[in-house]
Amino acid sequence: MSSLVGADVTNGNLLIAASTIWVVITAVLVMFMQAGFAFLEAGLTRMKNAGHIAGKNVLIFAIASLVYWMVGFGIAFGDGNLFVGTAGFFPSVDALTSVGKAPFDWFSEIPGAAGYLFEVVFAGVSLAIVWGSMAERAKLYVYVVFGVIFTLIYSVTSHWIWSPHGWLFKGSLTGGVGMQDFAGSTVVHYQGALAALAGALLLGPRIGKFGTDGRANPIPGHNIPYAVLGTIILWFGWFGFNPGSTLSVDFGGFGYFAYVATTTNIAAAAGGIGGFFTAWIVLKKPDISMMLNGVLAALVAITAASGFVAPWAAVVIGLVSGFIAVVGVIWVESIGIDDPIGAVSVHGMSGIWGTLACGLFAVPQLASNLATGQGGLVYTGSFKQLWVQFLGIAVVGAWTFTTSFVVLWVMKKLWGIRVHEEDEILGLDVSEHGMWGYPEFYIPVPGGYGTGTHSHMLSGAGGGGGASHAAHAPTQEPTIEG
Amino acid sequence: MSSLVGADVTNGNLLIAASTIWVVITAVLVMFMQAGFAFLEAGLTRMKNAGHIAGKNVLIFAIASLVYWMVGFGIAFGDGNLFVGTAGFFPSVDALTSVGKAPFDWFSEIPGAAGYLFEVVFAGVSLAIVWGSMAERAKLYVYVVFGVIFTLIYSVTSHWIWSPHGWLFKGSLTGGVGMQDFAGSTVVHYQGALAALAGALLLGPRIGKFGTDGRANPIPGHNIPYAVLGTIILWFGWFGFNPGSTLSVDFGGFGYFAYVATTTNIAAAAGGIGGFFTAWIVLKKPDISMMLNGVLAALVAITAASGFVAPWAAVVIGLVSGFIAVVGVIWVESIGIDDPIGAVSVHGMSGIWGTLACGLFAVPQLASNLATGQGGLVYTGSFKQLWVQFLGIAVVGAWTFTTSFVVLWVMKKLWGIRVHEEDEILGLDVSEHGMWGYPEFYIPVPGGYGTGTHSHMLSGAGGGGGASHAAHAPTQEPTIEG
Amino acid sequence: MSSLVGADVTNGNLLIAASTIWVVITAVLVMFMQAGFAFLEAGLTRMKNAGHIAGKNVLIFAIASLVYWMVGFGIAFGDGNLFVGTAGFFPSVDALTSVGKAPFDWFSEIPGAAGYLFEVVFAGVSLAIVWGSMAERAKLYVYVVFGVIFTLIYSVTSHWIWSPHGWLFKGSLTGGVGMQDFAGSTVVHYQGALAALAGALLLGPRIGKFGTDGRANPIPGHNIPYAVLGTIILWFGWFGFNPGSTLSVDFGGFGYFAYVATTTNIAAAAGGIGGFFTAWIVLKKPDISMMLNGVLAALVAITAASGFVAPWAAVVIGLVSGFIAVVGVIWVESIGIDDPIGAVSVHGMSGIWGTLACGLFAVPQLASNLATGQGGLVYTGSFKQLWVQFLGIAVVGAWTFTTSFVVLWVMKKLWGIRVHEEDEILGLDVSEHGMWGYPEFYIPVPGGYGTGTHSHMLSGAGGGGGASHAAHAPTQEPTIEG
Amino acid sequence: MVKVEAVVIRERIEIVIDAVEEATGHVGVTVIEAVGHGRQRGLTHEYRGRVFESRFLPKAMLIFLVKDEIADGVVAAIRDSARSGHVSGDGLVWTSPVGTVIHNRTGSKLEEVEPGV
Amino acid sequence: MVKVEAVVIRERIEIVIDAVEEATGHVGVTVIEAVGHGRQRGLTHEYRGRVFESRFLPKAMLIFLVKDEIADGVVAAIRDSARSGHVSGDGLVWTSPVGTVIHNRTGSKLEEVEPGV
Amino acid sequence: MVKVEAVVIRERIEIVIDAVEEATGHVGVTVIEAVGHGRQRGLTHEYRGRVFESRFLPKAMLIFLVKDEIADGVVAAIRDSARSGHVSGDGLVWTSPVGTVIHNRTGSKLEEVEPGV
Ligand SMILES: Nc1ncnc2c1ncn2[C@@H]1O[C@H](COP(=O)(O)OP(=O)(O)O)[C@@H](O)[C@H]1O
Ligand SMILES: Nc1ncnc2c1ncn2[C@@H]1O[C@H](COP(=O)(O)OP(=O)(O)O)[C@@H](O)[C@H]1O
Ligand SMILES: Nc1ncnc2c1ncn2[C@@H]1O[C@H](COP(=O)(O)OP(=O)(O)O)[C@@H](O)[C@H]1O
Repeated sequence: MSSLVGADVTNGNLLIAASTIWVVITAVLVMFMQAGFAFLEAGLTRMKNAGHIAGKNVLIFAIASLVYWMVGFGIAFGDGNLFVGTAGFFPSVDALTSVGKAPFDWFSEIPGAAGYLFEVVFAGVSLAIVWGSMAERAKLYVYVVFGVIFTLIYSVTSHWIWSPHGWLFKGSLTGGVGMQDFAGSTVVHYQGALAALAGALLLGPRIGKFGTDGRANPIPGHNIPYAVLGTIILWFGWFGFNPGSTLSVDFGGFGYFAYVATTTNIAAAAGGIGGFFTAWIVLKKPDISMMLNGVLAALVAITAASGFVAPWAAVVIGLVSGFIAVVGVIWVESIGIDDPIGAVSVHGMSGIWGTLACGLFAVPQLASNLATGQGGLVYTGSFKQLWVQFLGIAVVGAWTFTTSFVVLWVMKKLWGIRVHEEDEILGLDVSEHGMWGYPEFYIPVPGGYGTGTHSHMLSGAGGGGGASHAAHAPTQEPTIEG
Repeated sequence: MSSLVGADVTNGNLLIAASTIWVVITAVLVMFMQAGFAFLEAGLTRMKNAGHIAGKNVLIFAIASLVYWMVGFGIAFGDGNLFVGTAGFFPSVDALTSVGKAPFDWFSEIPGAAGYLFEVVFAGVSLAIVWGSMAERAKLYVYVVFGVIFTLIYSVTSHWIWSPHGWLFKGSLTGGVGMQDFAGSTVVHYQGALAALAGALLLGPRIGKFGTDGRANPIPGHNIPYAVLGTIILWFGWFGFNPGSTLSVDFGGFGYFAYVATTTNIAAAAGGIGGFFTAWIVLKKPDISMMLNGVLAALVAITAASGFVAPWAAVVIGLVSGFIAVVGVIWVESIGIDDPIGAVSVHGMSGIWGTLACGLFAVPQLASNLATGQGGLVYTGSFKQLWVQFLGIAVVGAWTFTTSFVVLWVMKKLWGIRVHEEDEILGLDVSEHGMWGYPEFYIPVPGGYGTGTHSHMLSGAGGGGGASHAAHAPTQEPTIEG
Repeated sequence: MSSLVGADVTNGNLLIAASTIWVVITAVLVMFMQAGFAFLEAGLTRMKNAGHIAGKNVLIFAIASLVYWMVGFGIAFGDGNLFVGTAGFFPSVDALTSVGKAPFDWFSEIPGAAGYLFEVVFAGVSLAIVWGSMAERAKLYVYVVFGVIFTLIYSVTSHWIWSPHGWLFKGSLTGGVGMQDFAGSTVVHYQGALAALAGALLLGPRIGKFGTDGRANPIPGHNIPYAVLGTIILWFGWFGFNPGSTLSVDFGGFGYFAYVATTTNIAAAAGGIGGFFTAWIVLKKPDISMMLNGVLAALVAITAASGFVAPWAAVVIGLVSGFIAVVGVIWVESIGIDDPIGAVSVHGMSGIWGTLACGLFAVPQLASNLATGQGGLVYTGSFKQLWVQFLGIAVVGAWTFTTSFVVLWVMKKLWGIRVHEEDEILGLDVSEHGMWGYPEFYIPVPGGYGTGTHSHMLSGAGGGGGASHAAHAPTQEPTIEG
Repeated sequence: MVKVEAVVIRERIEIVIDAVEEATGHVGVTVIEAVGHGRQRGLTHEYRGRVFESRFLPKAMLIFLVKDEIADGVVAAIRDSARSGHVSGDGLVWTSPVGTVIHNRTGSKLEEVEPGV
Repeated sequence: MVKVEAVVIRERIEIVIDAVEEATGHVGVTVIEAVGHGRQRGLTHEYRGRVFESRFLPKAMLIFLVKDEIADGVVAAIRDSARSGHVSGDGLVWTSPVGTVIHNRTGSKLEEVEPGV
Repeated sequence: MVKVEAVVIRERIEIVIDAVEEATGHVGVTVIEAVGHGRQRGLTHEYRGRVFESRFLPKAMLIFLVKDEIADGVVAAIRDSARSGHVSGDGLVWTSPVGTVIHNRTGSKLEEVEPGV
């Protein structure tokens, strides 16, 4: 073998190879989170919308993938100013295959393509979050149009916090102390939740969600096993989300990403336990969907903190998140907002909690290893990092909520964003897509049309020109009788 | 640590380690595509066949795995002549653990075992495609027998195109210009579709598919969320399929596989958009299953091209594939072929498109980096590569369709390949396997038999010898009362 | 690039990076097996318990994750004596980020965190197995309490066999010949099955499982596609389970893990074929769930053997496992034990078979490469290794079954471990969690409550304070009318 | 007693049952999922290139066994509460004669079983 | 009016409804999924080692409320079109008396509602 | 003939059918899934913070078309076998008159079809 090893098998190239393996694989895990969202959301909504809700995840990820290639990646990570990237649009073969070169020199140990891939799946996750709160009543075109626009809003924010040129990254307003958001509690989750909130407010609640006396009604989802599958897929994918955010195999130390994976897992576990027992105590029943929300809220919270905190802090972050998920869902509903999946509490409140938790619990040594911000309150006694985190939340909150709200408001005025009442009652599967998600529950015998003369066939693209046969005889034509 | 580092930790060995990680992980992602096919196919067919259709993917992957270990891998990648590998059957521990040694010297940076693993999952995918067009009516034994035979047919073709000894790889008839099929638009997808077409023709359409006047009827599948899950799993798995086909971490350059992953993702996204809007425009409704088919068709097409083309070309390839998927499905039906999942258009037509697209769009520099063929028409103005691609399609089409057709035709004559009419109406779950895929939809209370005297029990392997109890009293015996 | 390569990019650090990638990724694959168990088990049980059964996998993995971080990992892999680890409890940032240092010096090429992650997912799998036999009748608290205790029991055993300090690892009683259990046929699967058996015995069979005459009744599960999905996910995850157990990229040789993956795949395939044909011959029908059990039984058996045996032996191990799965399920039922998922036969009997198979088929060269035990009977003619394997099984059987039985027995006496009869009939979804797993099958219109005055609302945490509206008018408040 | 059967749209199930109880005090109903076809146009479907009409729409069938004297009141309550205000599809209500109605648990005639039993 | 109820195999649903309309012009039916047990042998099942017979086979129940004068025609049309030509399992059709049939949307008697309303 | 309809808890389906056959020899039944609401309290549910009562519990509806002379026996067999011994929810059984019952396969009246046909 050794004779085959070319001169280019240097340690530098091996480092690129290992880092690229790591980043591509973790990107792929994050991409799979779309299946998690699809099944979590489909499971927690009604049967009549199941195909639509699951299917829209494919649609929005497709949209995000193209928009992000065209301009999003450049806005977010291309070289530029404090507020926006100004290079790297429609990246070419060269920009994507070279390592550590402008306009994507930030990615110093992986090719630009690996950077694109890792970052686009994050944009896709943020976009997936948006629709949780808008489920079961938004028009289909809204997914397309707002999907494009939100991808751009998102890219700007991620430039601020994650690009080396971004003002929150640099700590331009905070004496050089940068914001800590390891994998995006703020960038990805909180942002998604802000748009989700804007959407839920502008859409209004689903028909029947609030009674004639204004009190909230339960609208149970249709498939708890789907929600469980979705949650486990998301947990699985989060092992790409957080640990992959090292963007190399040596950021924080060789193999440090394993530590990030560990805090992630511990927090998620604590979140599940927290949600489970909070529900059991507060609601008298250990509601499975609340336990799942607890897991997800904890994963959201540890996202910012996973590289910065000690295991014990991961446990605290997780437990508190489990609590937040449960009471947050109840509180959001109590103020009259209809959020079918709980995106506002799980991704929004818990995203805020996780971002602030860095300011509380960041281990000084880890912050310094990662060269991002400084130690948190409990170690340093200083409120500095907490203030930076708070500032980031406030600014992102203002930016993303405002832009999302305005865009959706304009769309509402111009074209409407909510389906007609009868379509909502009938369900979006059949009204938007022409077919039930579970046809056999509504059409007694699918394909039971085959024996007549198609009086029910309104038209058909193409038709088959076979001759007429005796009525009621099943037809099996053409069979090659070889 | 450094004191622990043995002398064998050379750069050559680290290259093997990294390449083996990469190839094994991507192989595993491809293996998971079986779940994708299982759920895509089960979702797009009827409830009465769901267990059978999902379950057969486990069966056929098991068959492919054994046959490929026994002879397929040797035929495909063992050293041999222009047409077939003649070594490496029943590979031993040695053949599988050594790197870059005969008979599998082609795999120069990974052990033979990694080669087996990566290639067997591809054979499994090709075989999975076959059954999409034969769904809901083929006899169970056909899966077993044709599964074995198709694995052999497939192995021969992959020798031609992927083995360094193969005549299409070498460009024996084309002045040394080899065929470009990076990850198998032709080898895997088109081949599977050819056998699928042969099967659909010989089986004939499902009962009720074509009316007494010969026009086609819709036979909706039973679970669109399943189809969505299947599609996302396939997209996920495709990140193994294409990028893993570098078979090392340095083919095309260190980390070049990330670029392959990026073209794959962009094409898939464009395919989803293409399918979505084609359906919306042509069919008036944005049919979810058509959007899913668009994604898959694009993934099929970019499979050949992913290493060779620029991002813009990936967008074009994807959009066109989305269009092909939709009109292909309609056209296939219009000529009287019943292809429940759309395998002929998604894997066949789009496989052809992707293979030809290399001849159009291959970037000369990338072709030369990969040492396979040359630049495509739009860059070089030369039809050479397009001709090579066309030749490959023609030859593989002739070989695989003919052999598949003949084998299935002989089986049809000898034993029949289609279930009896009443079994087809009842569904294959209960007729072939003895149990519904969703028992509770057909048996009012499963396990509601437990209180009587088993007049319904026809027999039972084993039985439990407890004493008789008062009638109608639930029995909970034996409980250890410790 | 090369100018960017720091001095720390040594071969030693690259080895750590590659090994850590490998171990983290495979750990993540194993974590995903929880989704596999959730869907296998939910699919093979009844609709009324589906949410509970799927959801409990999230709960128990959360429990295992926390307990294992607190004490389990220290007990299992912390430095200690022959029987138990006595260091490494509540591991800190340091213990988790350093490589090859006490108390986790055993993990010489990966950080402690990677060790934790890889081992905790194994504990989670063992715990998941337990509940298969206890499904559809155990009280919810049992999952919590026994989950904690079993994690401890498990950790002790894994110290014996996998820690370099453990007495079975060292072969303290067998002249230094250590037990071969590459990835845990005994440690993970057989142990889980032992607790499962204890649970099944103490719970007694489900209502209706055995008729008034004592004969067994079938209680079909509700969703065969779920069971298929679960099985493919498990097969997929097993590519983490076995190959990841090299714990580095060079154990057994650089890239040797690819060989382990290959024996795993071949055995699984043979198991599927074995189960399929055994069912077809013995039961007259190729029962899909039995084929799935065959795959899983083979994966269980090859777990111990995957690093030690030749491909032909993997085929034999798999075929025999497929046979064991089918006849084991029937036999367990015939002696009056109700094991809904077949855990006792699939994980228990096949776990024993796989462990013993090492003693039969271990290739001397591979055993010596792995520095564990020696060659098996067929190669050496010596019964030595077989005896060591047998001893391990006997001791683990005694320890795990006894402790599990005693703990569950005490719980039964103190608080009861089985739900009330009416709760079991109604189903655990609604009785334990307050909501059906598939609400729309039982509540005609979920959310159909929204138009009245909530006479059905017993209480609600929070309520929304909107004003009263005309009766029967759907309310959509508050909508921001911007 | 009299059997009152009704086919209504599913969203009206709760409202109809409430209305019956409010109007007549009657408690006791059996609900069955159904699909129906009537004057109301079915749904235009599209599936993989085929555009077709399914005549069936989701409905529910309600069965009330009621005392003779309240039968008319039950029918009227259903008729009025089933009306959704939409253009079509509100279904039917009708009565049928029945023989003795037996209450399985007590073995008595249903009309003799006290509400609180 | 008369209530005509039929139990038929599911594949025949559309054919039976078409036949009724063709023969009598009647439109209006409610369809319910059912399983049935009759002269027809059930299915032999196998599940994890147990071989047993389920007596139940999938059927559909159709309910037609029709005018008295076409009742016989409806029954005849169902009887003939429900016949599948298979050896068994084609089910039953029967009539029952009903009281007034009310059309919920209009509140009128069903027989007085014009088809196009 | 007479139509005997019963609403029973789902776990009793097989037992009731067996009891009818044993007591009267009658074979032939159609089973429909239903949910019911009666004297029995519904279930307290909890979903994402809302605690509420669903009045509906799973039941099955059984339809037997039987010869006049065995109708009473069928009703009695159902009544007794449907009783679960639990505190509530065992449902009802009642009879209704029917016109001619036609056996689709043979086209004859049902009572004239020989069991073994
Ligand atoms: N003649 C009938 N027999 C049985 N069911 C009927 C009949 N007419 C209507 N229905 C049921 O009532 C439902 C609503 O009837 P439809 O005629 O659509 O109401 P509308 O006149 O308000 O549009 C139908 O879907 C069907 O279930
Ligand atoms: N006496 C009966 N009461 C109620 N339903 C019946 C009765 N007899 C038959 N059925 C229904 O009709 C279906 C077909 O009846 P079956 O006797 O199997 O028909 P065939 O005589 O054509 O084989 C049964 O599955 C059942 O649903
Ligand atoms: N008056 C009625 N009309 C229609 N169905 C009824 C009526 N009363 C009871 N039922 C049905 O019978 C089931 C059991 O009745 P219930 O009153 O709960 O029985 P029990 O008195 O034994 O508690 C109900 O769920 C419902 O399906």
